[in-house]
Parts: sequence; C-alpha cells; structure tokens
Amino acid sequence: MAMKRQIPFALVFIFGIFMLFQYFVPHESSEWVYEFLLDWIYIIGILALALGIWSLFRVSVDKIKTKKPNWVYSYVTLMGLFIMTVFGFTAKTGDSWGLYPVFVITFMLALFMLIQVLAKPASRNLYGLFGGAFLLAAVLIAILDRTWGFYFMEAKGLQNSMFRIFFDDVMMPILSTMFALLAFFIASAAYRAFRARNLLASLLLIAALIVMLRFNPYLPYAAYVAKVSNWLMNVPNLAGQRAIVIGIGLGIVATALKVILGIERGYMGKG
Amino acid sequence: MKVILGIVFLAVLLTCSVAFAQTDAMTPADSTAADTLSPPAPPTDVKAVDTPNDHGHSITVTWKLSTDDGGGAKSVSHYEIFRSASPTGPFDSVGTAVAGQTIFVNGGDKEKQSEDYFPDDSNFYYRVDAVTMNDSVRSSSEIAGPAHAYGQWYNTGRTPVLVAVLLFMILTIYFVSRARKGQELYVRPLGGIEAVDDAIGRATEMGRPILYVLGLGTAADVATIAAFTVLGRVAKRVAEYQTDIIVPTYDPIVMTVAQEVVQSAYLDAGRPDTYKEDSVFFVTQSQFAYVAAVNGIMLRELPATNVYMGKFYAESLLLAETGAVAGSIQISGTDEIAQIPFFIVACDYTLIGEELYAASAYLGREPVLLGSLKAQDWGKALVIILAIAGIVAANFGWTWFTHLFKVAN
Amino acid sequence: MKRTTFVVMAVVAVLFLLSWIFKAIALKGTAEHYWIQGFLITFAAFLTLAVLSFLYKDNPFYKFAEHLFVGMSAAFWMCLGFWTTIVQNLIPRLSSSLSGFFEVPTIPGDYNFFFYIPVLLGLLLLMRLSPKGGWISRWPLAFIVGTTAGLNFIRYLRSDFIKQISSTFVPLFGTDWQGAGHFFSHLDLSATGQLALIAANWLIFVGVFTGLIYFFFSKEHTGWFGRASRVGIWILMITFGASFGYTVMGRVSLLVGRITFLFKDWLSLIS
Amino acid sequence: MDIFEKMMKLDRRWIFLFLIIVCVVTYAIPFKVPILVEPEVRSIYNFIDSLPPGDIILVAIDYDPNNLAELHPMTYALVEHAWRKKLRVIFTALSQNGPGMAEQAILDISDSLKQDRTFNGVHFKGREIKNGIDYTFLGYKPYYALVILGMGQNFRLPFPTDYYGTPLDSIPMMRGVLNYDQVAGVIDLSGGSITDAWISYGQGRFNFPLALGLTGVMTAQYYPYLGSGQVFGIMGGLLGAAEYEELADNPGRAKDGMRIQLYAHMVIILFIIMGNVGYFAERRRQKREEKGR
Repeated sequence: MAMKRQIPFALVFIFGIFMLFQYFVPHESSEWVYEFLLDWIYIIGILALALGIWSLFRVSVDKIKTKKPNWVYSYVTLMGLFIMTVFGFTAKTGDSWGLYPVFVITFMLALFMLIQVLAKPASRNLYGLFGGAFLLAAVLIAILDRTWGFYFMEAKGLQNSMFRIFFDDVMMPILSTMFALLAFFIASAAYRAFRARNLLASLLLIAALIVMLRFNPYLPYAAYVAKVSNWLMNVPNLAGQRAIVIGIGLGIVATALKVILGIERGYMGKG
Repeated sequence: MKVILGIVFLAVLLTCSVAFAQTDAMTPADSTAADTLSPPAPPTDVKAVDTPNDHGHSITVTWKLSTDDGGGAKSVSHYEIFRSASPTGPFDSVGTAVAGQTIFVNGGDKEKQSEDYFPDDSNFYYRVDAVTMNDSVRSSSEIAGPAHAYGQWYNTGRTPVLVAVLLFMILTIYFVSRARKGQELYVRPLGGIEAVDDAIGRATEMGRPILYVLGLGTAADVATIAAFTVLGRVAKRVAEYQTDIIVPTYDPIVMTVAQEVVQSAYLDAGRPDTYKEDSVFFVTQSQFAYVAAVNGIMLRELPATNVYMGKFYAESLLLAETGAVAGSIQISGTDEIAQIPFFIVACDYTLIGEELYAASAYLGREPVLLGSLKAQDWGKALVIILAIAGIVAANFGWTWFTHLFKVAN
Repeated sequence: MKRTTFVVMAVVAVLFLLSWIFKAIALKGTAEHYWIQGFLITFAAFLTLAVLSFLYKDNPFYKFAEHLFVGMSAAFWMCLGFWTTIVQNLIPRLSSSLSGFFEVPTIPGDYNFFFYIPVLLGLLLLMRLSPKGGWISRWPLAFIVGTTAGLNFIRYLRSDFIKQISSTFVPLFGTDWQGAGHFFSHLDLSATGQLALIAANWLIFVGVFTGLIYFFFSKEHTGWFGRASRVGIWILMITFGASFGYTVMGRVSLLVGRITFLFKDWLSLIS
Repeated sequence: MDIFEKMMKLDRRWIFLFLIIVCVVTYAIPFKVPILVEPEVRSIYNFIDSLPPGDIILVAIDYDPNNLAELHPMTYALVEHAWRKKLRVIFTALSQNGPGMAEQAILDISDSLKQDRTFNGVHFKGREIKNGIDYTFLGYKPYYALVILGMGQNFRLPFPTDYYGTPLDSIPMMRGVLNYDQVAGVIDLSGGSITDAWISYGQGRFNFPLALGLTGVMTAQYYPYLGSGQVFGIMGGLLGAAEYEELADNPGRAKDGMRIQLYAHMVIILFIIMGNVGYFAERRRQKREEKGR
C-alpha cells in the first residue's frame, strides 16, 4: 500500500522541494542536478510516446473490430501511422528508389491483412496466410533490393525525401488549412456572441469594434480611431492583462505548493 | 440603463485617450574619431574578484575610467582586458569593454573538455588597457590579483524571491491548518463550476456523452494539474449518473494520469465495473491534428457538454465554435491569457485565469483546499498593498523601495 | 453507400484526375518529375478543400483528411522524437558500444550512468500496459509532477508576481514628484502628453486594483468590495474585447495563405 | 420569421460563404485601397529617407519562416527603399531558421534594384547591388543576446567572417566599421524575444537609434518603448508593412494582403452590426407585445 500511495507523494515532495530551493543555490553541484533532472523529464516524455502510439493503435483496431461508426476511417489512420513510420526509418542509398514503391504497397497490404486477423477472428486463417505472404514478400524486397535500405542506426530517415514530401505536401496543407479555419470561426463567433445584451457584452462588443476598425481608411476620423484603439490596447488592456497575470501567477504558485506539500492529490487518482 | 452606464464609462475612457500622445524619437549620438599618438591615461584602481552569486568559473574585473574616457583628443574607444596565471606574465587578451564601462566579467565554460574551460580555484592576474581608435595607441593599468573563481551556495540577489516563497508557504500552511481545525470558510460561487453538475444531469437526460478536453498542456503544466482535479469531480458525477465520458488527450503522460483519475473516480462512485478503458485515449502530439480529431468527435458523438480545462492555444476557438455548432453546453477554463477572449465569446461559461485554480478547491469543498484559497487571496491583498506602497515610493522618489524587488538573473 | 454519395465521390475522382493531368501538362517544361509534382499539388489541393468542406458540414472527405493527419502526425513526432532525443541525446550518454552501434559520437561525461534512471522511469511508465503493475507507473509521474511543480513555483512567483508588482510602481503625479505645489505650478494643460500619461497611469492602477478584487474568492462581493469587483470585470471585458478585435487581423492572413495556394499554385488563375 | 429575426439567427454558413467570396474577389482584383500612415511608421521612413548616401544601417532579419507572411514584406519594402537611397546595409539573421530565407530575400531585392523605377516622382536608375559594397550579410550565430552585445564592441567579435566565410576585414564596406558607432541606425524585424534583446542589450547599452518591425500580435506591447524614446519607430504586422509600402510608393505583397484584411474586417463588422440590429428590433417587438398584452 505504501508503495502505491506514500512513495509517489514522497517523491513529489522531495523533487519539488529540491527544485524550489535549487533556484537559490548557484553552486555548480546544484546546477548540475538541475540540468540532469530537466533532461530526464524530456527523455521520459519521449519514452512515454510508446504508450500513446499503442493507445492510438489499439483504439483504431478496436473500432474496426467492433465496427463502430466510421470504422472505415480507422484504416486511414493506421495507414498514415505506418507509412510515416516506414519513411522515418528508410532512405535510398543509390540514385533511384528501385522497388521501394512496391515494397511500401506490399507492406501496407500485409498490415491490412494482419489487422483483419485481429478484427475478424472468423476468417483468421485466411487473412493470416495472406498477411504472412505479403509480409514475406515485403521482407524479401527489402533484403534483395539494394537501392534503398532500412536505417535504425542513423537518422537518415529524417532526410528521406519521402518523409519530407509527405510532411510538406500532405501534412502541411491539412495543418495550415485547419489553422486557416480560424478566420471563418472568428467571424461566426463574433457574429453570434457580440450582441449588446447587457453591460458586459456591450463593453466586449464596443472594445472589439473599435480595435477592428483601427485601420479602416474609409472611416471618418480614421486617424482618431486608430489612436483610440492603440490607447485601448495600451491602457485598459494592459491593466486587465496585468490583473489576470498576477492572479494566474498566484494560482499557479498556490497549486504548485499544494502539490508539493501533498495537499492537492486529485491528479494521482486513488486506490 | 446598464448599457447607457457602460457607454458613459467607455466615453470617459475614450476622453482620457484624446490627449494620448507619443514623445518624439531621439537622435543618434555623433561618433567621434580622434587620431592621436600620445597614449591616453590608464585606467586606475583595477580590482579582480570572484564573480558573486554564480556557479564559479568566472572572475569580475572592475576599474576606474581612464581620465581620457569620454572625449578629448586622446579619447578612449574601448578597454582591453588581459589575464595571466602569474603576475609577471605573459598576459593574454580575454576581451574588451566599450568606453564608459567599468566592469568586465571574464568567465568560461564549466566543462573540462570544453575549449573555453575556466578553472576554479586557480589564481589569475589581470591588467586593463585603455585603447584609442588607433589600436596601437594604448596604455596599461597596474596588475591586479591574484583572484580565483569559486561557486557560491546562496545567491544573495534572489533574496526577494526567497522572502516571497517563505511568506507564501507560511500563509498557506497557516490557513490550511486553520481550516483543518474546522473553521468555516466562505467561497464565492464560480459560474462555470456551478454549471458542471447541471450539465451532467442534462447529458444523462439526453443520453449523450460528456467530452472533456485537457488541451495541449503536459503533466508539467500546473493548469493541467488543476484540470485533472476538475476531471476527477466530473468523472465521479458521470459515473454516478451512468453517462459516458470521452477524454481525448494530446500528451501520452497526460493520458496516463487522466486514466488514473477517471478510473479512481469510478471506484469512488462505487461503480468500478462500468469504467471503460477506452474512454481516455491518445490522439496525436500535433496541435492541429488533435483539433481535427476532437472536432470530428464533437460532430459525430454529439456530446451534451464539452468541458475545456487546461492549456489552450490557437485551437481554443476552433474547438469552441465547433462545439457551439453541435449544440453542446460548453464550459471552459484556461490560464492562457490570449485564449480567454475566445472562450468567453464562444462558450456558455468560462473560468477566467485564476478561477481555474480556484475551481479545484471549490469542487472538492475540502477544508484544506479552501484554506489555500484563502492564502491566495492574502497574496492578492499583499499585491495591492505593495503596489500602493510602491506608487507612493515612486512618487516620492524612494528608489530603495523599488530596489527591494530587484531580482538577479 | 447511398447513391448521391457515390455520385459525389465519382465526380471528385474525375475532377482530381483532370486536375492531375492538367497540372502535369502545365508543369512539363519546369519540373523534372512533372507527373509526381502534378499529383502532389493536386493532392494537397484536395486535402485543403477537404478540410475547408468541414465549414459546410462533416463529410467523408473531411473524415479522410482528419484520420490521415492524425495517423501521420503521430508517426511523424514519434520518428522525430526517436532520432533527436533517444538517438542523439540519450544513447551517446549511455554507453560507447551502443553509440557505436547507432553511429553517433559519444557525449563524454563522468556521471553519464545517471541517464539510466530516466530510461528506468520510462520503462516503469510503460508498466501501465500490464494489468497488475499499473500502480508503479505513478513513480515516474510523481517525479515529473514534483520536479515541474518546484520549477513552476519559482518561475511564476518571480515573473508573474514580483516582476508584475514592481511594474505597477509608476508615478501617478508626474514623472518627477517634488511636492504638490511644484506639481500644480507645472500643471500645464497644453502639455497634454504629460497629463495623458498621468491619466493612463491612474487608469492602469485602478484597473489592476479592481481586477484583482474581482479575483478574490473568499470574500463576498458586496458593498464597496462588490462595486470594485464590478469595475474590475468591466475592465476585464474591455481587455477581452480589445484582444479579440486585435487578433482578427492575424487570423485573416492565415486564410490569405490558403487562397494563394489554391488560386495561384494550384489553379494558376492569379499571377 | 420576419427579417429582423432572420438577421439575428443567420446560419453561420452564409457568413463563411460571404467571407470567402469577399476574400477571393479582393485578392483577385488588384484595386487600390487608401492606407492610413501612422506616425510611428512614418518616422522610420523619414529616418531612412533623410540619411545621406553611403551611410550604413543594420537590418536585423531576426524572424523565421513562421512569421514570414507578416515580416517579409517589411524587409522587402525597407531594404529596397534603403538601396534606392544608396545606403549600405549590414544584415544579421539571429533566428536559427532565418539565414536561408534572409539570403533569398536579399537576392530578390537585389534583382528588383536592377530595373529603372520611379517612386514618389523621383526617378531611380537601376543598378547592380554588390555583396561587400552595398551590403554585408553576417548570418546566424547562436545566443542572440551575446551577439548583440558583442557587436557593440566590434562586429568582428561575434562575426569574424560574413555568412559566406569572407573575413570582415577584407570586405570593402566593413572597412573602418567597428561597431554600432559607425551605424546610423538599427531596424530589427523579429517575431519573438529577440526584440527584447535588441532593446535592452542593444539600444539600452549602446544607445543607437532603433526601430522595430513586429508581428501583429506583438505590436501593442511594444508601444511603451515608443513613448519612452527607446525606439523611434514601430511597424506592426502586415499593416505596418503596407504603410511603409505606401510611403515608399512601392506597392507589394503587404498592400495586397491589406486589401483582403480590410474587406474581411468590414464583412465581419457588417455581420456584427446586422446581428445587433436584429437583436434590438426583436427586443423592441417583444417589449411591445408584452405591453399590448
């Protein structure tokens, strides 16, 4: 029981207090431990990614297995996951890609079959056979084709042109378009919420309108509006921000202290 | 009536801004170039001491300006600092300082392997040259030293922070122990948190799940830790009402913690059997892919309530607007100042900044947590008192007061 | 599959093919692999439109883009984390034979064996996957939470508390206060700059003061306290309105980027 | 549903449609919009415009490709103006991913200088811009604060050679140029904390005239430095860049972007007003109905 409950809180206390007082000790030894601890957090975070990928994989396979709504798209997720992983660990050695496309397709088909084994226990043997065959074919291509290779030892995968092309031409367009949706959403949110319903909403509305009009040259007194909006940003906005920042600072400090002292335990679960 | 009041209030603010004007830019200083042959006066009173408040590997050299610094025909353009292991030399140049400067920190790397390694505990001697525009026209100071570098165990420049740390600890411990003794503490109602219970009830009636979004924070962010506490409460209610909860996560460690929290909340509610392991899952560690997935969940699962707690960045509005379209009740709380406006606009209830941290105490209703809330309030009172004192000091020109708040880097 | 869905899919497929062919022809003179280039641009445009179609409503194209993006980005960050953190930062510190295997130069250090600790902690975290050992994953969590709580405690106490307090120390009676008589004798209304600055300082002070009062939790907001907290929330609302209005501009420029891609890079309608 | 109720409860997809049409149309049709020039941008323009030919300015291209959309137009407008005025420019790129992008910008601007052009009624003859004579590109060095401090002593301390590996002493333009004292002014274009370093370590220590080009989000928080005189001018976001283009009579991408911004803003404001008109009309009707009852 103590191992489950007491030791974690003891660890929190020890490391918390150390980091707290480390700040006041400029000596090399304290700095040294500090740097170590920060590196550790980073490394643990990367190792934990395995948990995340496993969760993503399991949830996707589970969706396919139980035929939840939109289960077909889980194949797309898994395909993206594996194809990008393959690219991250392969690179071409010669001038051409050789049988690389064939390999990628065979490998994907093999994975598809193997997922079917998990998802459709009824026809397990058939899919297992096909999956195994495709996997064997992929492995054979990988061994026999010398124009490209697997790299587990060198970060060549990151320079792999396929890895970069898929990042630039598949991930980036989706990413920047998702980001660009904000332009639309900011418009619809403004339309929906900026109604002078009461005093607070009116203040929100008027302040936003003035600032949005700040560079409209068609407006009479445009220069004046620009000045007012600058002033709004620099005076009331600054005051409000400062009040929030001080509040948040206090909240963070109090919560961190509660965590270190073991008063706040909600994040650790029970039992 | 209130609208008119608001407009009047704004009008007053705007009138204040009429006069708002900016001062003019300054003009560049002329550079002087002198061409002389007789050397300038050397810098005097050269001293070399270990740099205070550091980890060692550094010595600070100070001097008094050459009398030819700051104009005249033999004007000093910069000072060059030399170092040697013995008072007789040979001296190597270790750096320069521009005219007008009287201090130079000669430091180096702490790693022995580094080329730039600066040893601790070995004696060094220093000399400072005053140099004119013509590099060969210079004069050397007396030799200062010996001095050796060593690391300190306490940084005196950070005393204000230590005082604040101790003060805050004492306040918290005091109020927590008072709360433990059973003193009643008042907490003002928080709109967003009051709404949580109703929202869960509504979800049960509609037979729809609750979506709990923890944002992009990691377990290292205090906002996320506060969000876990709220999650624990929500999950417990969800378990009691037999509704579903969906928690998509962005960080694998956050996922692990969230699983622990939700699982033990179900245990607490006495229904560990109804806990589904897949209710807390990892999506991806990419901001917009995460948003895309959560947006999809909102439109497909149609949760009755969306709760956003933790750290949010540009995705705040993408999430909250999609949630509004899906017709969910939305409750949010973040300490990312830039995102609060978007949540305010698009959500039904928003916990503004510090309110997120108060929420965990408010939800638990445990006396110890409420006690720390009291300490937080005293912190704010202290800010106000110190600010007023500081303003008085600033107006009377008591710079010593401002210096009390100077923290060394 | 519904009939309309099928028709829409077919139309999109035909449009995609047409675009690919036209783009490839258009690129013929300029790019070496113009078929591939044409495909990539068309595919990127397809994904862009797929995400934009979300504005109308949820649909299969958006679902495809979303699931693809999730899978690929998860793999992308995993590969990146593996190569940059594990291989380049951790392995070189663990042992020279391991780093020899991974062909990375070792990072010498006298206490490198300490880096086995984060590896151990990371493995403990992975114990979550085992049904019985889950509790031990709390140890690494406790380490991370404790360390960062201590770190955050100091960081926010310093930056959000002490620094913000000292930045409220501004003169409220002019830049150099030399007594009330001096102030009034120098009170020149034509010198609006000075006066405006003082007014702004006053307002910032009042704003911060009332804003903080709004954040008081353990005192009932009634009487003068309640009134001050009302003013506080007004200031906060102006702050939020102004920041909202201010952000609109940046968001619209994101959209411009996508329009450029669609109309210039893909359709070449605008030169 | 009467018209006011419709105005109040408009489907958001109409807003999206309207917004995208307006954006595409304003993007496709290159009509002119008036640009209101603020004094803080004008002072930068005037500063560059009033320098005698041959003077040196330092342009710090300290942003990375993330902020390219907002800050690149400033670089183009400002540097082209400086070169037309026959000023010499020292470039730095203190952001890690910046140098390649900065180099490309320098080459692009050099190209446009080859043509004869007329700006603000003054005819400029095209000329070849030469590396080492018209400009020096110092490139990237880590620890920007130290680099900024170092350049205050001597450019050769942080940058013994330029980006291309040529020693600074053998670059004709850098002869006799020791530190900021020989530089007429610094213009920092940055999307992050490097700006703070230029203000506190650069301007604070060495007292040179400093102007800033910032991303839109950052702009408001730097205005206090304008008031205190530490900074003589600020260009904020695409708007600032467009204002500079307007002053330099050299419309470029910022003005294109501004056209879209302006009309997109107007669309949003229009919808907000519409919603409020609908809301108030509805409320009045409800009140009247209550009275009537």
